[in-house]
Amino acid sequence: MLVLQAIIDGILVGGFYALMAGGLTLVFGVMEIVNFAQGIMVVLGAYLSYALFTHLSIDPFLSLVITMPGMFLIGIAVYWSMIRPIKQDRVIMSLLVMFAVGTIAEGILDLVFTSNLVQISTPYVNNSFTVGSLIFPDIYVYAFLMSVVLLAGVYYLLYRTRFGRSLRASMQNPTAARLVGINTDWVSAYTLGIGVAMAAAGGMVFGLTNSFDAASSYDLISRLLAIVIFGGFGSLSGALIASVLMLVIQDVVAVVWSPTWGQTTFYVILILILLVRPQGLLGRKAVRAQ
Amino acid sequence: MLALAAAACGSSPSSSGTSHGPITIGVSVSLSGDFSGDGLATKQGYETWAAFQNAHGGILGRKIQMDFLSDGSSPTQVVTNYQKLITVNHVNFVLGPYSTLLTKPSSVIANRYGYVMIEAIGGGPSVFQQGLHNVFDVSASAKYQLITFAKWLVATHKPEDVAYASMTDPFLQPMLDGARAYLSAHGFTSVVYKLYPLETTDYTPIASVIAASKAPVVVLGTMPPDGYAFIQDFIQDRYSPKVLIEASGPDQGTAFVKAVGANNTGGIMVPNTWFPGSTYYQNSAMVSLYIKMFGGTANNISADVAEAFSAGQVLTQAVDHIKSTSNSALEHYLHSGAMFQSVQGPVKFLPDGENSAATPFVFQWQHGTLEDVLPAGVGHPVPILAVKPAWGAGG
Amino acid sequence: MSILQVSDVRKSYGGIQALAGCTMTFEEGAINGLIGPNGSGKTTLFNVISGYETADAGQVTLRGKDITNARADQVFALGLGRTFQITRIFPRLTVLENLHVATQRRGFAAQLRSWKSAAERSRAMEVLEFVGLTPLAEEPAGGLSYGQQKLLEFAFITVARPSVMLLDEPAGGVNPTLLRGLADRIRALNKEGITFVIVEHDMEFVMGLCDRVLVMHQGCALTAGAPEEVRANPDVLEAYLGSDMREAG
Amino acid sequence: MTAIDVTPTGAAAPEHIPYEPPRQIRWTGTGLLLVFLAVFPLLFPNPAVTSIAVITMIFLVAAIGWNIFSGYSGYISIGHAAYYGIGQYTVALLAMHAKVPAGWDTFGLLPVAGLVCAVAAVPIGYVVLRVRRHTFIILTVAVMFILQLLAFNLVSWTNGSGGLEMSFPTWQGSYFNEPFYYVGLVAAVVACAASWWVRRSKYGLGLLSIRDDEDRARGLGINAARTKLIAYAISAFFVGVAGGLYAPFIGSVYPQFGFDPTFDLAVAVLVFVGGIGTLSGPVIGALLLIPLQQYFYLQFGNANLYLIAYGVLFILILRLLPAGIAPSVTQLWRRVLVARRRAAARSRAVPALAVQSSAVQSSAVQSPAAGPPEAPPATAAVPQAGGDEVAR
Repeated sequence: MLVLQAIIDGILVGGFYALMAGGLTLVFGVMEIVNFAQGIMVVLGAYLSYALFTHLSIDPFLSLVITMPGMFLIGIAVYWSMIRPIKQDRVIMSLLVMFAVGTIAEGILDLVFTSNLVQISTPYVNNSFTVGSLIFPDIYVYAFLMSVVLLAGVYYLLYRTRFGRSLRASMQNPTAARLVGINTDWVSAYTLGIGVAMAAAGGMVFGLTNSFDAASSYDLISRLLAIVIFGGFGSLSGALIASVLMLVIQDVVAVVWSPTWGQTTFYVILILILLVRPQGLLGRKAVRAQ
Repeated sequence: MLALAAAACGSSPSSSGTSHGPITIGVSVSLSGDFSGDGLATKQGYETWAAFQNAHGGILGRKIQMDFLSDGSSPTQVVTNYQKLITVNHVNFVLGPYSTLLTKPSSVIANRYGYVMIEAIGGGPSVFQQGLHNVFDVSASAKYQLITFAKWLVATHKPEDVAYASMTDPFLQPMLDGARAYLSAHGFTSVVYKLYPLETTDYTPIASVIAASKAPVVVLGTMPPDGYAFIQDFIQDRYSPKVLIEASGPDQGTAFVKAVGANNTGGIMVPNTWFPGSTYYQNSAMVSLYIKMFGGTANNISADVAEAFSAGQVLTQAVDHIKSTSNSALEHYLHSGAMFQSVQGPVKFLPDGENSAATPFVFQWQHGTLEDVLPAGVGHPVPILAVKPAWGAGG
Repeated sequence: MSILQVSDVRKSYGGIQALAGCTMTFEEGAINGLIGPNGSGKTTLFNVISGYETADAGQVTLRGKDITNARADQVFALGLGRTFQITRIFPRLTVLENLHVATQRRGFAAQLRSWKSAAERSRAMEVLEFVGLTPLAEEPAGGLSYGQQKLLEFAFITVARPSVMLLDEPAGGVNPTLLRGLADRIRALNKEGITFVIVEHDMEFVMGLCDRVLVMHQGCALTAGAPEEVRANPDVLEAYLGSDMREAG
Repeated sequence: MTAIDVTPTGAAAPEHIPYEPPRQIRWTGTGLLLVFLAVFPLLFPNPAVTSIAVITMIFLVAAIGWNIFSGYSGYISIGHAAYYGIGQYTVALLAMHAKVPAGWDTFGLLPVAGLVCAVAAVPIGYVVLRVRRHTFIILTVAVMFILQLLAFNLVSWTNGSGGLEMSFPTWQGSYFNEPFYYVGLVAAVVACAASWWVRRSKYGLGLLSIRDDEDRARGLGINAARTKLIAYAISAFFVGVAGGLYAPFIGSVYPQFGFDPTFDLAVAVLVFVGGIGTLSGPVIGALLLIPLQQYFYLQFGNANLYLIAYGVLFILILRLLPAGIAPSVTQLWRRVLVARRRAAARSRAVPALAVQSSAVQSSAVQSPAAGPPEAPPATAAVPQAGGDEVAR
């Protein structure tokens, strides 16, 4: 029963990790950019929702209407000012640039919000309902549903719209996409915007379920990267499956053995799987390093 | 590198070995990184102390001037910082940084330059195992932090099941292990014992294991974030233990209330060395000055503030007694078995630097305030709620 | 006498069969031409032989030694070198360094030695002279023109002296003047006993250079023979033009 | 330009302009730097300064070591903290169990720490080196985290979160840092020598060819797996030595500071800023950035501005010198040289020009900047393979 409960917890929490990791994997898939600042973007999203909630009493879920477009614009701005000027060695250079962006953002957040831990505490965070003897905390269920809706939205955007077509074209062959008249710069900018907006939504849930400060971003980013690699770079469904798997593995190990071994187990499984499938669970076959 | 060297040398103030000018006191504080939250409170505590003391004539008739450097929670930086404070800034005294992790390397540095390190927030056992004679911890050390609670439990309850969980931390884990050893020796069964790493963000599985054990007593070695999260998870799991004590979290005043909800706080205990309403030495003055300087309310004040403040208090009393700024005289005097007073209560040092006079208190949330409940007979404790009210049953 | 033999090699990607039981023999000391329409499996065959891809079935032997699915470096060590259709050189190394890469020495002591020694250098310069890249010896190879890169790749295969060289479209992108030089150099090396297998679309180049031409079609060997015979073979024309003619008709 | 037929014949060949400063300049520079580093503690004996110098040396050794693998092979490892940690624990455990007295004797453990790391790197490298690029990066991080968690969990060995203490030498504060500094300097010189050897050995050339095109290199007889593994082990050795020096300097070892996730980031940043895959890059990066970073901490740490200052500075460096300092400086130097020669050639060519002016003008339509035939554009550091070519 405990194990079953742990599995359910893992799936529910995995849902909103998928949201944060989805933004990362999308950005990588389109632009080969490792958004190392995704962790701090999540924290920024959490702070924005926190500020709107404490100062204007706007419900965190509702606050997304403001924070997501805001963060979308931030993403676009970061693309034009930081990523576009990179001329060569994009993968590594973008990683370094985004690392620097993250550092600056951390410094600013520290200044604005100080380094005291905060948490968004709405009255309903403590509510839960039961099915049989299984417990479903409301907040995780809401968050999970929201994540599924948002991920489905992004999925729709990718596979059912004109923008999605250009985006996928840029993903598969940027040169060819440029030749058929797709403005890959704008596609990339929008993508980073979407990725960062997803971080805003994930951050809101993170802020509801954890106390956080700017330094929380470090633990987040290492996890998100692991999820993205595990699921396969560029694969949304891979990110979802990998997040859920990661959380389920950790939670089950924590229950049946010890929390300290939860992460070890996950990393060992990660290594084993990557040795068999270097492209990750659902990733496209890795481009041969040439 | 040259620029730095020049700057480092240039920035040395008028080498204040003389008895004129202010007494300078150097501290490295963690304003960023893992300890940034507590680091800021620590800094405020030291600032409050300096302001208070300066309003009361300073030390030896000289003004106190604090010299803070930031260490980003990194031992590498803390080592550089204390060397700079001592050898470039030529501070008269140093006080301790935040956390056991950083106190250890810093006390080695202080020792190397013949400085005494009075500290308040580095009570992990490993600090005292280094064989240093210059470290003095004014707070209760880790393994004794929960002892008042454990003694009360043994005295008032039949042996029962106890669930333990702690972050793997050089301060928290020894604290939990100390309580567990004492309780197990007195017939209490340890039904859950889980350790989790610092970077854990999802505590639900640990909470559900504890909930499933239905243990009536829960002892948690937490920092504030996991301290909040466990309570939230317990409420969601509809599991309300009779006795719940957390190492840290409930002591965070309004931040705690905000995080778990006002009507869920009732009965939750926290060991502490200080509380806002304490009647110990200079406490009310400290509280009002802190509020004047940094705003907020008394309940908002972190224990880190009081801990830092007490380190300053002990320094004041010792230096006023030896009437010199000599660190060796200070070390000698602190080892003499003299008794000092602080906002956390009396202080008397063992040879290894632990405070033998420290009586860790137990505080309990009752009707929306954090009350001093244990030990009975010291100060004016409020009667303890032996059984925690159910969740949502008000404060 | 055959030096390189491919028997019944199969390779498919998903549903597409690139090699469908390909069997062919390459004569020692000959300049073998390997032709066939696009997608007939020439490059896949090269990849399988040289250890870049594994065959699903079949066998490859070099001098009677089984090299099926050996690693690329092992195949090279046995004396088989190749070039790529799209040149693959080391762009960040200088032209000279590119040459030195190919002359890896076996043994620990040789590995420790600097490649800047006089003997190494003069040997490499000799080959550079041969392909006319001497003045660019110290330039990073990435800065060379495409034709020059083709020559460089040819040069660093040459410098290692393999007994069999597989050239994948050596003439592609090389201007006519250079092409003549290249053909001369291949002939010169061939005289020294090196066997060549050349994939090429430039029919004039192939027919003028090769002693023997093998034709591939749909992953199988179609026919083989002297250039004139192959040119006269109607099956070859059908293979090349088949689809076009049908479309036209 | 139709590049293909630019086959320079002997006569028209441009005068060769080397890509590196001449040997005398390089050796003199190295010599001066060494002398400066050797006398540095004598010039600035203040412990706060020498303390920064020791940390700089530790990172210098680590950066050179990291570059031997990641720089030369192109495989970016973000998990070398694994060896930093193993080095620290090795020294602390050996000192404890073998009762090595604190002081100079402890330094004798450094090669041992390095060797332990190199040995540990073989099985680890065997596993992680089977994959490439991003997957490789994450695998290295995963291994590092596994080791960190082991350090937390294998309490009987490591004392878990309580960490290990090292007894400290009784040297006085005024010259305490100097032994660490000089041992670090020696280690850095040894690391540099190793890096130099790798750079110019036959073996190292194989490594560099793997960086440029691993599959092509395999087709030229290079056993890529073994070549990478050896470099990985050498690199682990030096990072282990750096860790072994850090442990007694700080006096304690903790899982999270030994297996520090930010360590590799710090090292990678140094090497990238200095110039990855070059001999001097890690040296320049470490000597410049570590003191600068510590300086920022000391100056702006209180105002909490140092993160912002450091981030902005970092972006500026990346923007202005994308290839890193060392290659950018070499490029600049070369550009100056080219310009100067061109100027000289022009002044010599003035009379001739007058005669040939018509011919020059007609060709000038195509290439306005007509001058002596120019060598490929100075993108020496990171040229893209045939990037500027149309021929494809």
